[in-house]
Amino acid sequence: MQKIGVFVCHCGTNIAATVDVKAVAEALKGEPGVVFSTDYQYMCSEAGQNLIKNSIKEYGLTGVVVCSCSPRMHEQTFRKAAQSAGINPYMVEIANIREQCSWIHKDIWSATEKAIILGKAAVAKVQLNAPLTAGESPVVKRALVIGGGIAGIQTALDIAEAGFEVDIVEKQPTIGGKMTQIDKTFPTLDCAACILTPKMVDCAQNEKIKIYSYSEVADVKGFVGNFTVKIKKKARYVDEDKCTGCGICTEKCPVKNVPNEFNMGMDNRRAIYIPFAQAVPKVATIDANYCNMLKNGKCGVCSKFCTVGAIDYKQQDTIVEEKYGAIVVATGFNPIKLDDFDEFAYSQSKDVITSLEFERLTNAAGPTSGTLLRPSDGKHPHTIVFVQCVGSRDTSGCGKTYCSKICCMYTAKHAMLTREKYPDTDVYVFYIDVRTPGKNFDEFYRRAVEEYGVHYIKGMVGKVVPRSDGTLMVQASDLLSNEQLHINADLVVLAAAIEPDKSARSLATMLTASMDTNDFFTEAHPKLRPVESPTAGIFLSGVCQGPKDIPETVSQASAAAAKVIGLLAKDKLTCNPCVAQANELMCNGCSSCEKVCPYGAITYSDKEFRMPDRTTAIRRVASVNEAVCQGCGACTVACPSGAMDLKGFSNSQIMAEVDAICK
Amino acid sequence: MQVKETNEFKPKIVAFCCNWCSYAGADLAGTNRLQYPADVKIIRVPCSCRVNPMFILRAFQRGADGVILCGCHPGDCHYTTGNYYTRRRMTLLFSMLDYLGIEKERTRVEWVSAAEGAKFAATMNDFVATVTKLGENKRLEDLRCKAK
Amino acid sequence: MILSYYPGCTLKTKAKDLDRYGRKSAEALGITLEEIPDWQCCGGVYPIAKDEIATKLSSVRALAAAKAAGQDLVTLCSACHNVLKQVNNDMKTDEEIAGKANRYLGLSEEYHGETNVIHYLEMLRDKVGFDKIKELVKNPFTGKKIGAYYGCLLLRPGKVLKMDNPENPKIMEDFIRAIGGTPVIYPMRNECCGGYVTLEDKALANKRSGKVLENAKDMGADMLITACPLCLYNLNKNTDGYDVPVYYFTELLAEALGVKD
Amino acid sequence: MQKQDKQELILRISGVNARKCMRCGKCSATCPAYDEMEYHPHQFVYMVESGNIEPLLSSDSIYKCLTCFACVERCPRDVQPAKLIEAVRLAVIREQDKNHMKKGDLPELLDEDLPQQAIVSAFRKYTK
Repeated sequence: MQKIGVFVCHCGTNIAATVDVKAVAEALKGEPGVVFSTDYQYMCSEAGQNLIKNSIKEYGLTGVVVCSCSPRMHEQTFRKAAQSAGINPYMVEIANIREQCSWIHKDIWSATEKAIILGKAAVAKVQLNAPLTAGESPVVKRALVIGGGIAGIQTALDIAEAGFEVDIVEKQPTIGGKMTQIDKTFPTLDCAACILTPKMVDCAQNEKIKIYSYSEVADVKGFVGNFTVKIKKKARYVDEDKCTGCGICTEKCPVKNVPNEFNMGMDNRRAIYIPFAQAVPKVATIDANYCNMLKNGKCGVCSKFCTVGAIDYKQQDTIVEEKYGAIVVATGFNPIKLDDFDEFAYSQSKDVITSLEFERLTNAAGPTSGTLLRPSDGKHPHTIVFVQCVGSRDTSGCGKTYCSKICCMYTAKHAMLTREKYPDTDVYVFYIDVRTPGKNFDEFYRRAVEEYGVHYIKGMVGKVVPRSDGTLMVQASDLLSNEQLHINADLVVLAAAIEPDKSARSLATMLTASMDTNDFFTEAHPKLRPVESPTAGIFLSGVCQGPKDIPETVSQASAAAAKVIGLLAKDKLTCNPCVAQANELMCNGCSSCEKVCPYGAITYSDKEFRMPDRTTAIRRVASVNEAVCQGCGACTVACPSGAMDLKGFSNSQIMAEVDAICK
Repeated sequence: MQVKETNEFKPKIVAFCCNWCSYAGADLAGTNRLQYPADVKIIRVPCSCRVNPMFILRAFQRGADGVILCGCHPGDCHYTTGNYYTRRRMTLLFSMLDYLGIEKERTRVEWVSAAEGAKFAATMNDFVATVTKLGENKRLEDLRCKAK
Repeated sequence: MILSYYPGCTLKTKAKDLDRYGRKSAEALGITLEEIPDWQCCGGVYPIAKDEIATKLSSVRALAAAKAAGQDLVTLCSACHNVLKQVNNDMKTDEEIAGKANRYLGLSEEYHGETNVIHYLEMLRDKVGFDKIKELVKNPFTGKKIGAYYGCLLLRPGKVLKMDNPENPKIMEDFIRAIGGTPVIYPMRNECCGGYVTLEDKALANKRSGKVLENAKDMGADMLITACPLCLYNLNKNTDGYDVPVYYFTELLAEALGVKD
Repeated sequence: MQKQDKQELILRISGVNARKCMRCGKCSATCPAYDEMEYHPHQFVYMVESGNIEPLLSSDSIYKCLTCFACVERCPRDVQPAKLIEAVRLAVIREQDKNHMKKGDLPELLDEDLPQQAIVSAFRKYTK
């Protein structure tokens, strides 16, 4: 039996005006276990806390009930007071007789009666409280960033800046991501490469940052503060340490017909290649699907020309295992495939292109060296039609239900740049809505219309008909003039919806991080914890969490870094002690709890048990990782044998409260 | 302390509120001084999914006239998916209770966010009125528990 | 292989060629088409409205007959194909329509969309295989530039008919390759010819067919093939100046297989 | 019939939820009979949604729709405008003596190549 002290607070007149506090203190005296009961004007004041501390010592209390304001207000205060008086802080329970009693009832009699019942319920619960100790787990002071686009780069740089080690895993041969393919950035029109490549170089030169390029995450184990990650370094058949990036191999390689993904397949590269001049690391990679030497052992040209002997045709995939305290997901996006939108003739005409392809056509490092030329015949287009929302806001099943957010702005950028560089070109933009919420965004769009004379037409394109003379007949609606238009265009640019990178889903499974129906990672709280996954220790950066432009991505990347730094700065993590606990003797190994756990905190293992007849038996039983469990209690209800219980909110405690209320 | 007429029926109502949304919503109702009957007594749980059907059966066994569960709105659960479990479990439990003679109106699941103090008060007012109309719950009540 | 066959009214009258060559070719490909007994006209257009029951019944009868025979139901006319597939889908997915239709018909066994309806082209693709047809071709259309005209009834609504990608189909192009021809892909191949509106608005049909022919000609087609008697009619009526003859695809198939009389 | 009843009738016959429309105009952009129509597919959707049915009932546009389903196939919101147009047409021709085509009109329209399919289709579309 506990020795319980009850402390009823007046809260000035906040409680005392509608609850007869003395009557409450008096009534609770008779409850089982209560050895002391009193009231006081302000229990949270220094004097009030001292009253609790002194009473604990004087009466040898083992449990404390404070009838006061909401536990959300002062539970911590009273727990600390109790702890300083030498009892376990989790032996304190609060009866909320202010927010949930005195403030909402006018009638003293019924308010007092209710306050007594709430007090009794708290006493009944405290009877069954057990001292809890918050566990601690060490923090590995190293972070992993998955994805080396602008989001991952910014996060890594910020974490390194704070003095922590950070690794970037990038599946492509170089870091940089989609931003390397972009020509200019809205709304300021500065060149993407000019602002991105210095950051890439910073990553390479920062001794706190290690880049695993051409690598993928293969396995993740562990929990916040202590993840063990297996990284697969794909064979690039070139020794990264020896290769100087001179590029001679990429000039001599006889296989010249490999579609160049960096230029969206609009030109070719060799079988051994460096994606682009500013690649980081600047190391060649052999594409095993095309290399003659790797396919049939006949060639070896690159190896002959390499002056440092970096080529290694026998290289194998290797697995590296590393430990991390925090993981940042920055897996980014891709434009959707346009197979289901062939009314726009994307697969029927080379001159129907996506916006990302348009970026390459206007980029100085692109296939046309920055001159805007039609992919089909290399001529200047004189009429260009931009189509917005191709596959965005689409509930028909062909596209994505969400707004891709970036298309309105980049289309305005494309239209404006085209008109600036080629004033003789007619530019049409078909839009459903123009969405420009961002600093200087609407001004930018209006400039495209007002200063550059881009024709913005409210309506949609319904059909694109390529013709033998190379023109594209664009059939569209103009909703404001209520006309069907037929425009003879030379180039049609489709603003394809963006979707999370395909690797995200398998990664989410490895990380036990949750995703929405569109495969975007969900955040711990949509407003207040936007850069954290609900899974502790996993953080989100960039488009993997939802469509966003570069400024937003960079701010989120830095925010994620700040959260990581906050975590890594700790030597140890204090865990919430109110976590689930499995009674191994009752567990029947059914896995029901494991299935409902949103955090993957429950694992099963075979354990040896002494049976009553002195034999031993091996049974499969659940155990809860206290560092991962967040204490929701879903498992306690799912457990068919009643083996799972939640500390601090145990079955018996809650039922004791129910009994007290229903008495 | 003044003595009150106790002829009129006062239902016993147990409300389970999740710590993150609904308990905070109840606090907000208090902060805004929004009235609802004193018959409602709240038990704080970490998540609505912590509520074992056993607790609800226990409440009716001990003479509760109504039980209400409040959690975060679907999609807003602090633990991501807890309230979905609640929704499914309670749908099943309530239809079973209905079969046992505990009217569907005596049990309820409501989503109340931390910002919905007014909704919390309105929900409780409505629930108390509904249960009051139904009168005392005779089913499942175990008189042996009452005698103590 | 024996399959149930629904010819439809037009194939018994104005489009006898479509039917005749279709049957002959099937025979040459080792497929027996069994005409279902006492079939009635499907009505030409699918009754879209939710509350149209009576107009769907003739299709349901045909579908139920195929079910009784335990065979897939082949159609050749685009319109019949469209109507039968859509009605079948209703019977499968719309309980209200299926319930009413079944009560009305009082069949010995209720019908709920069990029959698999396929178009003749799907039969060629999925039951015979274009590769096999290629082997059996005796008179290939080598060097012929042939445009496939799908029209609307073969492909739309794509989610119900599930024949091919409704915006970039290839089944007829693959067919053309199988009989040795060179397919000409032109984007207007899945746009409407004017359909039944030709009856009262010749100008509209003329305009629509003209657009199709213009585009086909422009992209280099020497001839067009179609599976629809109405498309054939509309296009043929409006070939003036384009000089692109239009044929039933079965006629070309029969010729390629060497069974065209 | 009241304005609202008419709207409900059209929505019921068609089974279309006009509220899903996001006003992109792709239906009208893709419509092959656009120039022949007084009211265009997107207007059908909007006018039915706002209950403005009367002008549609008396417009010739309802006989111009080819039911080619291009608008249905390409609508990004799965609104299915062609079904709405069909429903409006049915609302007209289901009334007594409102058949759009009389049997007597027919001989004049026929020619010897015209397939039966066209005639049965037209009857289904224009008469009750």
